[in-house]
Amino acid sequence: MKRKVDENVKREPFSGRIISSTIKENIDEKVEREIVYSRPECMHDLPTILCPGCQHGLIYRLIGEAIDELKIRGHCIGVGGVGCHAMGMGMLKIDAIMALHGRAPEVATGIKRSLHGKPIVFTVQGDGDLAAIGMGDMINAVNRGEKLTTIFCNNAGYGTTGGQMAPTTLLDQVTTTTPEGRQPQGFGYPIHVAELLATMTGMAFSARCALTSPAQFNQALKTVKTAFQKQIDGVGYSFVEILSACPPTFKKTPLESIKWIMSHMLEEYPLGIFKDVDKIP
Amino acid sequence: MLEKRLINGNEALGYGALYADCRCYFGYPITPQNEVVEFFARELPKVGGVFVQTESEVSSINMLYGAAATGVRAMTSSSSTGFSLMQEGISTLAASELPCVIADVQRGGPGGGNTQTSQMDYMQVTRGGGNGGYHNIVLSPASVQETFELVQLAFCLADKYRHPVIILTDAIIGQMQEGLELHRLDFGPLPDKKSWALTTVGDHDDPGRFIQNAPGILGSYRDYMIRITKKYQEMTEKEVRYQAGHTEDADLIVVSFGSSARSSLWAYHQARKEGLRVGFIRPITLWPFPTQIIRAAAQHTKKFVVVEDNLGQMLRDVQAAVQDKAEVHLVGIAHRHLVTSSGMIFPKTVLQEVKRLI
Amino acid sequence: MGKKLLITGNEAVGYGAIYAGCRNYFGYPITPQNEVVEFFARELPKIGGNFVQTESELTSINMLYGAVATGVRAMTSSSSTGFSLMQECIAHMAYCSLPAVIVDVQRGGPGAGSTQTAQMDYAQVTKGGGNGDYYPLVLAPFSVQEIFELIQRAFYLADKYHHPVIVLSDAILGQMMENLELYSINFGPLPAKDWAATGQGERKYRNTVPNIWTFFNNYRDIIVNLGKKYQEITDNEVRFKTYEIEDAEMVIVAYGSSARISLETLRRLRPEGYKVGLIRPITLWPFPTKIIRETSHRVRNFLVVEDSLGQLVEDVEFAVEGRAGVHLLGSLARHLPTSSGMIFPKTVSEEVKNILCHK
Amino acid sequence: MPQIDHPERELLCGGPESYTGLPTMYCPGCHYGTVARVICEAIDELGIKKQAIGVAGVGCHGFMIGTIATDFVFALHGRGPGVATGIKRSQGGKPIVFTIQGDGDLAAIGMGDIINAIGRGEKLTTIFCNNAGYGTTGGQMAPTTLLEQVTTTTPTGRDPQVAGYPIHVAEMLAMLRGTAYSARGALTSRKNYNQTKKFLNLAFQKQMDGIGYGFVEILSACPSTLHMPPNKALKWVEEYMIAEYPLGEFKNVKEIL
Repeated sequence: MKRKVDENVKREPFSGRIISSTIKENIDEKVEREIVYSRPECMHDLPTILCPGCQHGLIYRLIGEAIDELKIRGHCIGVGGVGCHAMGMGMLKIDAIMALHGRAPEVATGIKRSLHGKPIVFTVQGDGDLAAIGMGDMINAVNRGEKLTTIFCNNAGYGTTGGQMAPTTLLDQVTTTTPEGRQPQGFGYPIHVAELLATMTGMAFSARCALTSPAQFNQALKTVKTAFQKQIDGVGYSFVEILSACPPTFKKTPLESIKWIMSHMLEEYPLGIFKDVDKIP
Repeated sequence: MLEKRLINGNEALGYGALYADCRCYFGYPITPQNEVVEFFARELPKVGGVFVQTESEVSSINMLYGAAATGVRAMTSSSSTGFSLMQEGISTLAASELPCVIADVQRGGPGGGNTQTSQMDYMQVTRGGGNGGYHNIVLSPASVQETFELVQLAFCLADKYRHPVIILTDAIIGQMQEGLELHRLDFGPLPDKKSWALTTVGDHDDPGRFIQNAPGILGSYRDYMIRITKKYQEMTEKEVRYQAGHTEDADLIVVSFGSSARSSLWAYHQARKEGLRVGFIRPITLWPFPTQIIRAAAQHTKKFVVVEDNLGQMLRDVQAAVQDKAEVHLVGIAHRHLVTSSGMIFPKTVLQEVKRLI
Repeated sequence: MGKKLLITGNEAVGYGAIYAGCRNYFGYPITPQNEVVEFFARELPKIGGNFVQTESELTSINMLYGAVATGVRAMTSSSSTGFSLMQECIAHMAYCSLPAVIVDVQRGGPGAGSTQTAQMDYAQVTKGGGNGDYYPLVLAPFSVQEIFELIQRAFYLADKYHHPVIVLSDAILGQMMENLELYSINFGPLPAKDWAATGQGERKYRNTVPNIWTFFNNYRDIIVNLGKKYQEITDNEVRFKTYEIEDAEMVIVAYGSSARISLETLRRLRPEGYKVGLIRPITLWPFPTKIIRETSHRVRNFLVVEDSLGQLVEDVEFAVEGRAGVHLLGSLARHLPTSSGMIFPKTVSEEVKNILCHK
Repeated sequence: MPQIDHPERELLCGGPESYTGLPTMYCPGCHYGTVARVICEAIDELGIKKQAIGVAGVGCHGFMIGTIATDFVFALHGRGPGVATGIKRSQGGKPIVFTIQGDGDLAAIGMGDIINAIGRGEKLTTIFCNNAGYGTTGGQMAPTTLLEQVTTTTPTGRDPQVAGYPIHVAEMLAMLRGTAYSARGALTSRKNYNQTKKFLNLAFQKQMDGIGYGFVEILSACPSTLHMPPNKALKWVEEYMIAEYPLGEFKNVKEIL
């Protein structure tokens, strides 16, 4: 393979995407190439409609890869919440349904039970959807002993509506509804959903991941796969919280947003597995 | 021989659903419809069905949304204040055009109100309590047997139009016991659900189906609106149901639904026995409303009495139907026999009013 | 002279509330009314008010219920689908006779619908979306200035009748910018709130909301009194504006943003010699049935312009009683098939000409 | 009532000051009358009757509105913490606001409401009456119903495969940062009663000191749901409920960091 590359090409850290270059790349078409990395099979060949630097596209890629690797595409039904995270549901080549704000666990329950537990049902929910309006729904779904999987996109704010405070917003973080920064007096504290749910009997698996480096992405993929596996094995509820960047809410560039996650969010929300059981007594 | 039972209206709701092959129920206890929840908790596991006691009415309606999306027959039930909580969900079911059945066993309102009977949810169910100006077919039974039959009809209509259907009963119909003859009603063939239901793509190279709760966000909003306008038009033309007696030669016509219709029916029969020219109309579908029969009757009958246990909600539909051609009077909540929430409109009160007006 | 600003309708909601002395706001972000939430988050702390971002519309409305039960002026706002979630508690506040102001900035429906404009909540707000016999007062502004003024009136009416008042705006009104002149309106004295639960303190008796004695003993009278209150409101509070209906051959009926479009149509058609008028209901409940009924005796045709599949049209038909033709120009007349479509004055003009030529 | 002339009589025990004097409306053997009494006593001991505003949820516990003589607001089902927030904040944080909620009200329909109230850092007190079932509507399953317990909606006993597990609210809320105090008491003995009163005092005190949310769960008997006579119901609470739901304090902090 011959490739002429200009020395002045600037690449984005982490992703290696070209930011600017003076000449176009010339690739010799005749040379046989091998695909080593591509779109997961269960994803449509569509562009995402998310903002630059948003990590929800990555989260869907993650889900897609997990579904492919577990070979469960034909058995999955996805439930999308309300928010930007739901926009990815159309990307997956599986049956999908949109739930009302906060109600995804119930919609998933309805689907799972009415098909007598056969399909693998997962919800993708954001922090407004799951931690605010849908907190009670989530806890009660776990408490009912449902066998579902929830992917929780925590980006410390409401991206879709223009950057308001979420229950997961960090202390002192400035949002449009906390113009002075989130103060505990009046606005309370960031909520740790993965830890909270881990205390419940019905939980089989609860973990938190981030996507700030390839290593973390791989870890997250492993975690999501484990979560699906818990549902496949019928152990109990499985839950994965994924810290993700929302540059418009953070009012930062994509790169700065990732750095901010590393410096601030990881400190408040430690990564790790909070519960992992093979059988609920 | 058909099986006969002495049973209350709430359990008849349950039997109706079982005879309509509904095998999924999601519900939350609220007086006066607890017997429905308890019926399904007891009976559904025996037939391999799914019963989930939810944590709130908001959950009930959203579980129903999930179940209906898989193409199975499913239902939920609640009572007035819980039903208010379901409005967003019902609006969504209408938006997503999913077939399901929702029963509202009315109690006193507004808001928390009380646990006794009333008929105050008329506006809420017929005008779309949720946003977006959708319409659901509303069936209003007046006896235990009819509750049983209308639930079966409701499932048929839901599947036929791919739309939620509401059964509106009340604490009196729900709690009273009557003889019930169990039999299965056959309404003929129904459209196939295979083209849209979420049942997982299986091993095929299917790109996956998508059920959208927001018709305006993807695709053509106008197509959606044209489709539902046609659907509502078709329902209005084909699905109007009512019971009528002596509307041709009446000086006065009593219009009433649900439990009030029972009081009114007695008053109507009694009045006829006494030689008074009284007619009777009982709308069975509250939406679409039997406007035509009332409008036709108003050409020669100059007095109407609406009997309903509220401040006058159906009254408005009757007024709209008569178009100033006749007087419309109300026997409403002020005519109850007691000041407490246990008050009822008695048949003799209706008869008195009828005699006074004639 | 009041201060002048160039401002969106959503922020005018905020100014209206502050000028009405409201210092408590509970809200949840939902497009297209985020500016209301953000306005209060920014402005209320400056003047010692309370802003709470809630976790859901259910909580917003119930916090409002708690706040107004203590006798203060308080409000919340939402948009269509969030507003549906509030129905139970709005009904409950009507039952408890509590003064509350709720703003609904309409978007497309049903369900989550779209985030763009529509006028599809008419039936929901005027016919009581919740259970039981209740009708909240509904005010429908059609300009930024009027939003500001009607919010102040809403607080006054709420306190006067001890009843929830809804201000029905929509995405167009909420998002567009216009001039706004700020001033507070004095509506006169109001009844004392001696029923408020503020902690017994030096009071001789304790207050419960709702009053438990009537609650247990006198349900029929509670409802009958509600009925009397509705009658009083219907008698005294109907508001509407008419435009050139005296010599009109046909009359347009429209509210909110559609009324702006209709008014523009009038301005275009009158010079061309078309005798067309406009009735703009300002209170949607109580509905100005009387003026429409009177007009129907001498006008052959009515055209209802509303961005829905036909909800206001039902009330107009009710008022007209079959004496004149009632036509609807609804959402299907939008200029685009997507949710961003709008009904343009051009379309309304064509429809008017069409009706006038075929009469 | 016949007056007995007995000059030597001495008042040894009377109703608490903040008790309205009305009879309770509860079934025989129900613990809610006692719950009302212990709340009244705690209010008296702290001397907060005049500043207190109660918020009653939907359920039998809501009838405490008739027995506790403070200002009261009825909340809709599950919405107690939201209503209390509205009251507390609109009155500039001055009144002492407490909610009384049952297990349907708090743990089912209102679970999200209480978690988010604590998440917002409210300074309120919640008294949670846990009787392992829905008494008001006739004995259905609640989220706190024990495994294998028979109710009208779990006719063969609660099976975790279809109906899930009993929820431990006091422990779960103790996990949240905004909680200043969380404890569980019972009323099965004089000792438990006194301990519960102490818990209530502390939970109110956390609100008065402006530290954070105070939460007390009180295990109580509902003979109607359990289909048992009062004495057996009480034994059942002692034997089974306390085994599932241990008594004690789960969080007690002087300051939230």
